[in-house]
Amino acid sequence: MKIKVIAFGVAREIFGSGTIETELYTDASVGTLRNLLEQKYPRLGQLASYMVAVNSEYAEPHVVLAANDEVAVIPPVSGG
Amino acid sequence: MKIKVIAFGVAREIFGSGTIETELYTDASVGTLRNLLEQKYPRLGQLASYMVAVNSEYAEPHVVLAANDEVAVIPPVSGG
Amino acid sequence: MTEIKLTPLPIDVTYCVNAVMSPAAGGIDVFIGTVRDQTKQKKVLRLEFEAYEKMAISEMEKIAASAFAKWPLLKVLLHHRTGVLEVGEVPVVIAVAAAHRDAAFEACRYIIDTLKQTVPIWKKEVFEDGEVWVAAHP
Amino acid sequence: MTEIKLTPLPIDVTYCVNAVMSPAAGGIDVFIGTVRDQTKQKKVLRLEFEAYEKMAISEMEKIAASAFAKWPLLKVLLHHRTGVLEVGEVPVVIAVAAAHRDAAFEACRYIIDTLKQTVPIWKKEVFEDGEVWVAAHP
Repeated sequence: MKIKVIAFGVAREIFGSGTIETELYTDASVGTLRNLLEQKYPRLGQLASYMVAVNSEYAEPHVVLAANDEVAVIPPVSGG
Repeated sequence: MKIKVIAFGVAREIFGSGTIETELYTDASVGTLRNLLEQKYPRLGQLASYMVAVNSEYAEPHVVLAANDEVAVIPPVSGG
Repeated sequence: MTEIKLTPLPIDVTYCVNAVMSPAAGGIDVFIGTVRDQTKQKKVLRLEFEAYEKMAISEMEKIAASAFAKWPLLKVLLHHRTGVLEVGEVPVVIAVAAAHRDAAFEACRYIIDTLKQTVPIWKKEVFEDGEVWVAAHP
Repeated sequence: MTEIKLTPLPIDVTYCVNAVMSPAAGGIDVFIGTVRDQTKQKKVLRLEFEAYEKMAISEMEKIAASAFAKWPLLKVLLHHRTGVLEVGEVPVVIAVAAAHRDAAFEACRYIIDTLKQTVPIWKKEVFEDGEVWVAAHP
């Protein structure tokens, strides 16, 4: 399945775009997506940390993805 | 010596005036003044507490009074 | 910078905030006291504030100086009302600016807590059936 | 009552204070973030804030709900800026009204501390010789 991933802040700059598409097998997990993104964009793995959000909720690596999920890469937040 | 005592809040109401004058022997202390006032105005001794200020500074009972001091009776404060 | 004021006129909260703004500040904490419509389930009509003005100002100055000694602060403002205040009005505003928010929060809290213990200002609560000097009696 | 806003326009601090005023309130604590002119001794020209808007709002709503669950509060307001902010401008205002000041202070502090940990908003510091996403790198 194709998963659209949106990215913010430094992650947007690392991806070179606010949205990328990536191909994942059906029922792939957030953890799988993380590994795949870190392989494709090594600078992502060098951040202090980052989270993945699925449909606007922080998602642990075990969470399973579906084709229409809104998936976002959340680098360390720094609001306020 | 004559000491002028100013009073605020509930103490002003107990004295029936914002300023009273009282006769004290020379070199009398704040403690002596407190005893005298409590005898004359028993409701003063029934307050939760009260302080005496001499020239705008809180004064412990041992502080010695002079004729021109500005002496104030400070019932429990409740600003803010 | 310390700004202290005891005033019979309404406190201008916007002025207070602007007065402590600074390019070196990262955080400002502002405490605004407001007159509650009740105390211990009893309806409050209004409050009446009385101050020993000269000493109240010197005690407020001591509190500000002590806050500057305890925390790295940029600006401190204390404005306190006197006179008759209706429900919803503002008896006190404390504004503290610091480079970092920890200091601003802690100092602001310290200042209002200490003000309530040491500054010679008194309030009388006026109810429908009487009035009482707050904290006067055990 | 909770009011949450993410906005590219300047935050109106006076509006924020008035929005949480209430006859039942005894104390209001307001935290105002301001853009500092330096960070780690380096001169800051401006900040650029970016937000994952939908999620930022839902995370701010969660924080407010959690503050209401932890303390007896009357009103909570969170306004956060996006876009380019110059030194002295206000990225965030948090205003909390409660019957008693302890709850207002503690909840306000909790809200800003938690916002800085969980809300998907990012700031880039722009210096004379470059720029950096705050907290991005170890």
